[in-house]
Amino acid sequence: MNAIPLQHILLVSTGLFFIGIYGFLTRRNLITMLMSIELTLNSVNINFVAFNRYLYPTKQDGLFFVIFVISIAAAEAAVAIAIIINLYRKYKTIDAEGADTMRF
Amino acid sequence: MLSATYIALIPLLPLASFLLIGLLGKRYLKMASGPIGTLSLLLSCALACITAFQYFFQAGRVNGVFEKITVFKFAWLNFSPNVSIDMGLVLDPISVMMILVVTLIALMVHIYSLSYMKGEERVSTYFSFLSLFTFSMLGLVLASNIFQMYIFWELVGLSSYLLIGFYFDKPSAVAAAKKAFIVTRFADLGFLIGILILSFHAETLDFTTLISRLSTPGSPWLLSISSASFMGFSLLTWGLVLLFVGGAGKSAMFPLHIWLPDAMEGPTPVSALIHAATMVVAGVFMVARMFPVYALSCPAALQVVAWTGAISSLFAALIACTQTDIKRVLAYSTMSQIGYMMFALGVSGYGGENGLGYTASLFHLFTHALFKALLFLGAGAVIHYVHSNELSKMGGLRKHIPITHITFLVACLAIAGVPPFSGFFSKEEILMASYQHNFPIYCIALFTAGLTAFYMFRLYFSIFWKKELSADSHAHGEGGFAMMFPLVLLALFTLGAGFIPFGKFISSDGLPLTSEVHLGFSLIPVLLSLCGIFMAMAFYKKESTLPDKAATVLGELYKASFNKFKIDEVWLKVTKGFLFGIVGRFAAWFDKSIINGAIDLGASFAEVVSDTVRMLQTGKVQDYAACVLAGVLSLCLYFLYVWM
Amino acid sequence: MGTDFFILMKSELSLAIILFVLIFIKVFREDMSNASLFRLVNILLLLNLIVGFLCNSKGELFGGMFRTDPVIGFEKSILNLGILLISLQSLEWSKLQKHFAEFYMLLLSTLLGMFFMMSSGNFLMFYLGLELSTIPLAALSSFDFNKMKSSEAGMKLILSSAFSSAILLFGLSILYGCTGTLEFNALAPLISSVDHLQLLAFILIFSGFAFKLSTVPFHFWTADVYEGSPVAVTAYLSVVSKASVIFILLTVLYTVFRNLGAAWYDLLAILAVISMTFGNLFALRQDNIKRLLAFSSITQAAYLLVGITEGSILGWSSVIYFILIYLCSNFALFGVVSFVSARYNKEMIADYKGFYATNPFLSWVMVLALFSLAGIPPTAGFFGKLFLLTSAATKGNTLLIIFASLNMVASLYYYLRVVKAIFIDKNENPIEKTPLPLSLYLSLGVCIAGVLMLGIFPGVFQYIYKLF
Amino acid sequence: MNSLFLIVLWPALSALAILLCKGAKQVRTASLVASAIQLGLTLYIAFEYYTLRRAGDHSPFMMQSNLNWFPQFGISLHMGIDGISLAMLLLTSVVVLCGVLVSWNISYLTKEFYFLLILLSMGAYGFFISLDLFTLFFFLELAVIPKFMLIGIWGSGRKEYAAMKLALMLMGGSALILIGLLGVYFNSHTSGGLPTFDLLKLSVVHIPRNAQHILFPFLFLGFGVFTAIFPFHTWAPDGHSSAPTAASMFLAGISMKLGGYGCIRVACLLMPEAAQYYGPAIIVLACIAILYGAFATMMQKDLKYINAYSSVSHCGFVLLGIAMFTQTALIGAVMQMVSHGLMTALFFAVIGMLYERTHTRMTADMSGLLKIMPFLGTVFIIAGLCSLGLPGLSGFVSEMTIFMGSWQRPDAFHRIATILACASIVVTAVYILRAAGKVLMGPISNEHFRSLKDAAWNEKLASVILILSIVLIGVAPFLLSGLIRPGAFEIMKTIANATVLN
Repeated sequence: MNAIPLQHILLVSTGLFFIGIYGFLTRRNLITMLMSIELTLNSVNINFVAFNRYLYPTKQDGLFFVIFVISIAAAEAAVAIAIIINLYRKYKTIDAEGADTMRF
Repeated sequence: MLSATYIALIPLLPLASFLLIGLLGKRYLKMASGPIGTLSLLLSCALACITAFQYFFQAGRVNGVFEKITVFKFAWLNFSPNVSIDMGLVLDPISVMMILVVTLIALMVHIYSLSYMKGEERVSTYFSFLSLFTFSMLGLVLASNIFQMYIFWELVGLSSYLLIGFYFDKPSAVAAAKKAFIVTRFADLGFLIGILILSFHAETLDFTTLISRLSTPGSPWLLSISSASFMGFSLLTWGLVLLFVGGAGKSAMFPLHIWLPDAMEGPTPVSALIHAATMVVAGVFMVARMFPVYALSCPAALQVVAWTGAISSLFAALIACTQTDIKRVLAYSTMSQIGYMMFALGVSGYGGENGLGYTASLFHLFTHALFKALLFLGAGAVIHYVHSNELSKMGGLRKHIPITHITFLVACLAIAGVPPFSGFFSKEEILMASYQHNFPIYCIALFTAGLTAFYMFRLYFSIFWKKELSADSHAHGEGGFAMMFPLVLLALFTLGAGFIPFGKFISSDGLPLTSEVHLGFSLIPVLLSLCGIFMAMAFYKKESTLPDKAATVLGELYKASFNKFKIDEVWLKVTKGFLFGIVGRFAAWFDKSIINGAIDLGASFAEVVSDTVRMLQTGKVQDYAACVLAGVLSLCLYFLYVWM
Repeated sequence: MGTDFFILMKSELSLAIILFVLIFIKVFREDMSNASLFRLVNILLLLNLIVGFLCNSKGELFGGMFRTDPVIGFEKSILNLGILLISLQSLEWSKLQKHFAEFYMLLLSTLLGMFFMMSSGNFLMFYLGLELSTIPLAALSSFDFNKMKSSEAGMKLILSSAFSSAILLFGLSILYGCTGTLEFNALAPLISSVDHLQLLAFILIFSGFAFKLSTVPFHFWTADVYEGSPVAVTAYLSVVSKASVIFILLTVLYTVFRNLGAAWYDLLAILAVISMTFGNLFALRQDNIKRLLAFSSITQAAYLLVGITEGSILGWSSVIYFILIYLCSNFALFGVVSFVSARYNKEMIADYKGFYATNPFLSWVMVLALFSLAGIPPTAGFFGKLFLLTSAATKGNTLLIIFASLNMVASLYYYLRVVKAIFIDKNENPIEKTPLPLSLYLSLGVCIAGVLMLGIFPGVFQYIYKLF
Repeated sequence: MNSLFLIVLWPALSALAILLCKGAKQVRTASLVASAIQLGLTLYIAFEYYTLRRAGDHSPFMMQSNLNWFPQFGISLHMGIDGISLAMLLLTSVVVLCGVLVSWNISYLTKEFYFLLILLSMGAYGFFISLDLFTLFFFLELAVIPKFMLIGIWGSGRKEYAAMKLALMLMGGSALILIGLLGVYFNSHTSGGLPTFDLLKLSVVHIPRNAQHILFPFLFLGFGVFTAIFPFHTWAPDGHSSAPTAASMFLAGISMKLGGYGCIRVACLLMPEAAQYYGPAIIVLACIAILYGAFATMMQKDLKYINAYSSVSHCGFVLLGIAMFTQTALIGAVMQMVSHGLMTALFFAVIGMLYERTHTRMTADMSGLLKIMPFLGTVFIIAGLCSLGLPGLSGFVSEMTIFMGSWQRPDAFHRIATILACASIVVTAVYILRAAGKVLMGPISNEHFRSLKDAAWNEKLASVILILSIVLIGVAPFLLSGLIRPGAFEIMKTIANATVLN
């Protein structure tokens, strides 16, 4: 089972993290931005589980943390989508560039 | 001797009358201000005479010298333990003589002004300023401390400013007053720096200690001051020359004389008192007070005094010959006579026979005060009668104003140096002193004596002879008793003053000095003055074209002397052109644009930066996230590399 | 468990009770008018404030997850005072709202999240508290349904906070990887300044804090969210949310990252200087008063960072003291701004021209608050700012002090611009004379009393100092 | 709670009382009574100080009261006075009383005007008697709000620009002071005990040399900004000329003295070595200020600008006196502060009165006013003569003390500086007489000036009070110099034994 060394997993999770951030920065659509945020949160979960499993098998702190992260991510996504829908009703667009009336 | 309070009363009485009239004059004592001023002057003049009499005759000599009596002294403002300004009164021969002259002339002027200024609306302020002037002049004369003299020196300058600018609704009077104050103020700057230099090295401000420390040859203070040098001259020379600059400013010597002719804007009695008898001789008095230091320790400074005096007397005499305004002629003649006193001091040595110059100078100061005041008051009477200063409007007045005519003639004879009159004796002693010590100055003095006779009698003949004036145009008479009494009294004094044995009272080292008249020696000056008088008679007794022909012959010299050798214009160019024009305007411009500009630039720079920085807030969420990411990355880079 | 559970968790419990009362009203007493609801909630909040002051004691619960001591107790009562003042000021605004109860529910839930975050002993509890306090805030900031700006503000807040909490979590995971535990006390000895990875984790975690504190590189969301959201929420955001993050940052830095002292001292100094300067530069040319106050809150937060750099009790107590003063002056200002914007819908500085002519009391309140923010005596702001700088001075970092003092001058400029508008400029149609409701008088009175009294009378500072 | 504390408390109480009374009339009488009682209080304290000194108590600071304010930071309400601060107190109370008298016909928001004026004076009183750096800084900053408001609301001309510039530059100055204070606070740590703000403890602690060399410029320039030192003086002309009369009297009369007093009490007492080191630099700045200020005044057309620039030049004398570091020069500097405070207050008062009547401050528009308003004319002349240093008035006495004091430094640099300073008395005479000649004398240019009436009772009273105090100092300077001498001696002692060290 320990065939896959920890570094590979960490590589995957960091890669996933930066993909999420790249998605957040470039995608024009608010919903897809939300999805890329979920990606980053999942990469963090992978991190936690990997560390817990490989380095500190005796304790389960990492696992508890992952459970809470998942639940909070869900709550956050729900509220975010509600706000985006509200935004859509006013701006008639969910383009991230569109909602910049307040600047300078 | 009189007790200290009576002597202190001499200066304090005019002060009291100044305060009384000054504060209450306008509303309550309008008419009474003249009599109050004159009364207080009368009292202080009487006290002065008593003190003089007791000082010279009853107190008498102590081991051959009239010793200095310090009436009282209290510390006014102390700078460091031994250097402090203390107010005090000191009696010594020259100061007693001066209080006599000042109080006498002031009394005469007060009486004269009673009627001269009768119609004037601001007569109370006039009399209060006159009393202020007398108080500060007496204070100056009796000063025991060099700084106290400087203090009263400035007060004298102030009162002359106020009196010159008395008719302040005339712009010319205002400008003249301003000019007088600024020129004397400029000279007082030299006086102040001179005081600083001398007092620092002599570690005292008190006259007696200062003079004794700087004149006894071996004293450590003298060594320290003469050893220190600045740009080639020893500090002692610098100090004394700067003191003399202060004196030259006040006595209108050559470069700093430009304010005296303009000072004639003031009322004539003022010119009689201030610009003839008292204030202008303050410079001579100061040099006389510091004479031991000048003579014993620093002959170089004495040379400066001598030559400035000589140049000024010749220069002023030349200008006086061509002026048309009678008060300006008298002003230039005052300047010339003070030049006489200055170079008399300049040529004099110290002690015994070669101290003749010192006694001659003060004797001439005494006599000159009398007859010059008489000349001015006479001129005042003439102006009062003719209502104009210009010579062309006068002529043939001997029948209209006989008393003024006689007294004016007496004064002219005195100033020309004709024998029986007082002017002859004092001028003869000056010529004797300059003949013994400095021949070139003697020649200048002789030539100026001739010129003086010429321009005085030019004045005399133009006013009283020349052409018949139509009688009816001037209905009113010569002026009340109050105007005539001072003229007559002063004329009597001019007659008698010559015979006072001045050497017995005042001499450079205090020991009595007997001076007799050498008939042979004084022949030349008398002849010169007589020929000056005859030339003037020939030119001006009757309407004649001679003066115009002489003017064309002299041509260039005449024109130059007529517009006062353009010294005024030079000074104007220096101050208005350079100081105000370039430096002042540059400073104002520099302040407004550069420094103010810098501050405003800073503010606008901040605004420009804040405008550019605001552009960062683009309003787009993704830009914000990008900036957050950039922030985190830069922090990581900084900490992982730079900080580690 | 038993009695100490109730004593230790008393502030959280009282909040929970108020929340339930609200839910009960929402469900069963639909017909209750906003005004009567307003009165009821204020009374409850007052009780909550009083409870906060009672028997603060030291203790731990849930195995170190929740810990509290008198200092944290006092910090919580400061936030209780803040919430009371906000609700007192929001009467005028409440008249326009249909769902006024929801407003309170969301507000109190964010406060509950902050209490959990402040008294957390473990990064898990910290993260839970942080998210519980930010997500309802996003909902709150888009509470003005009829305004476009409000929903935009909500969107920006939720997305930025999600992004930064992602970064925070990434840092936490790395920290967990290096040390294996998330317990504050357990973590402290394990951390050393040699290990690069721990340093990277610290920076990422700190950026999460910095986002909430809106220090400069992370502050971009602040201006738009403050401008967009309703004034009560802006006030809440600018003071209460910042205060709670500062309090937990203090505990985290002084307990967990104590060994990295040299690192976070420099980090805080640099960030403080940058955010002061940029905060002032942003604020110099603002015309909208809410945006101006946003940037002024960034600068005030920077001064707090200066205070934190000094690691002793003196620094901690002067930070708490400054937050109390900042609370009073900011709420005084926001009280007036919320009343005027709710009644006349005017938010530009130019609208405040000639304000003194019509209502002097409000102008004096605003001017005193502005001078307290600028740090000019006799207001308490002077003492607050100076104590922060004095405590930083004991560390001897002259460069930081030079920047801090010069920035005080720059900040004075834009405060004076508002004062100039109120007192000096003339205006043909100024804001009319309006009678004020009693609740607004009450809250402004408390704030102005705080602004004037806190400085001159040393009692409060002594009290805070003795808590340690 | 001795009488010194009352000096600060009384203005606070009277300010509150003013807020409570209704109607302009009541406000005016209340503030007049308050400032008169304040003057009485200061005279009583002077009397008490004098009897204590006479009874042989030669401790440097008298009537001390020390109650701790924030002990954790070493901040205490430490109050005490010596000769110098007493002279300043007397000056402040006289100028404030005359300020209240002169602004009798302020009709717009009178209550706020007097409230801010009394608050301003409270700042000055507190500043002069506090011996703790923090309380000193507190009172110094207390005056920022009133200054801004007074100029901004009741000012004239470009008042917003002037008020903003003044507030920012003075705040910049106090920021520099703050940096200096905190530096001193940090270095006071070396005394082993808790770092402290207390002035007396700090003067004993020897701050290390290199720290002094860094901190002294901050402190001195900070206080220099208040005394309009050369590069930072631009706030003075704009600020003074836009301020209402009472405010410009206070600004020029007292708030410039805060800087001078601060330089002496804080900069020179705490950091003697650095003071000696930077002495020549300060002298250069002071000389520039004196001559540059004087020359710039010549070109000014507006009366208030003339007086503002001449205040810059006169405050240059104060800095010159301080930077010479001889006892006489220091006494001269303090006397110059007192005398300049009185004379510039008188000058601004007269200019204000003229402005109220003729509604113009341009010298070109006015001429021949002496005939129409003799009382105001004479007061104008007296103020002018005092500022050009006429004997018998206070200007002369202080300037001569400074010249004598600075001449005691024998080397060429100090001598040239003194001569340059002396040269300024001529330039001052030029612009004063020009202004007086243009405004007062000459024919009456504007016909309807004839109908202007002379000074009212309150203006007369204010001018008489100021003139009496100027003449008192001018005629009997030994009173003032005797008062200041012990204080100056203390400061010179610390500076002297500093020279021994380097």
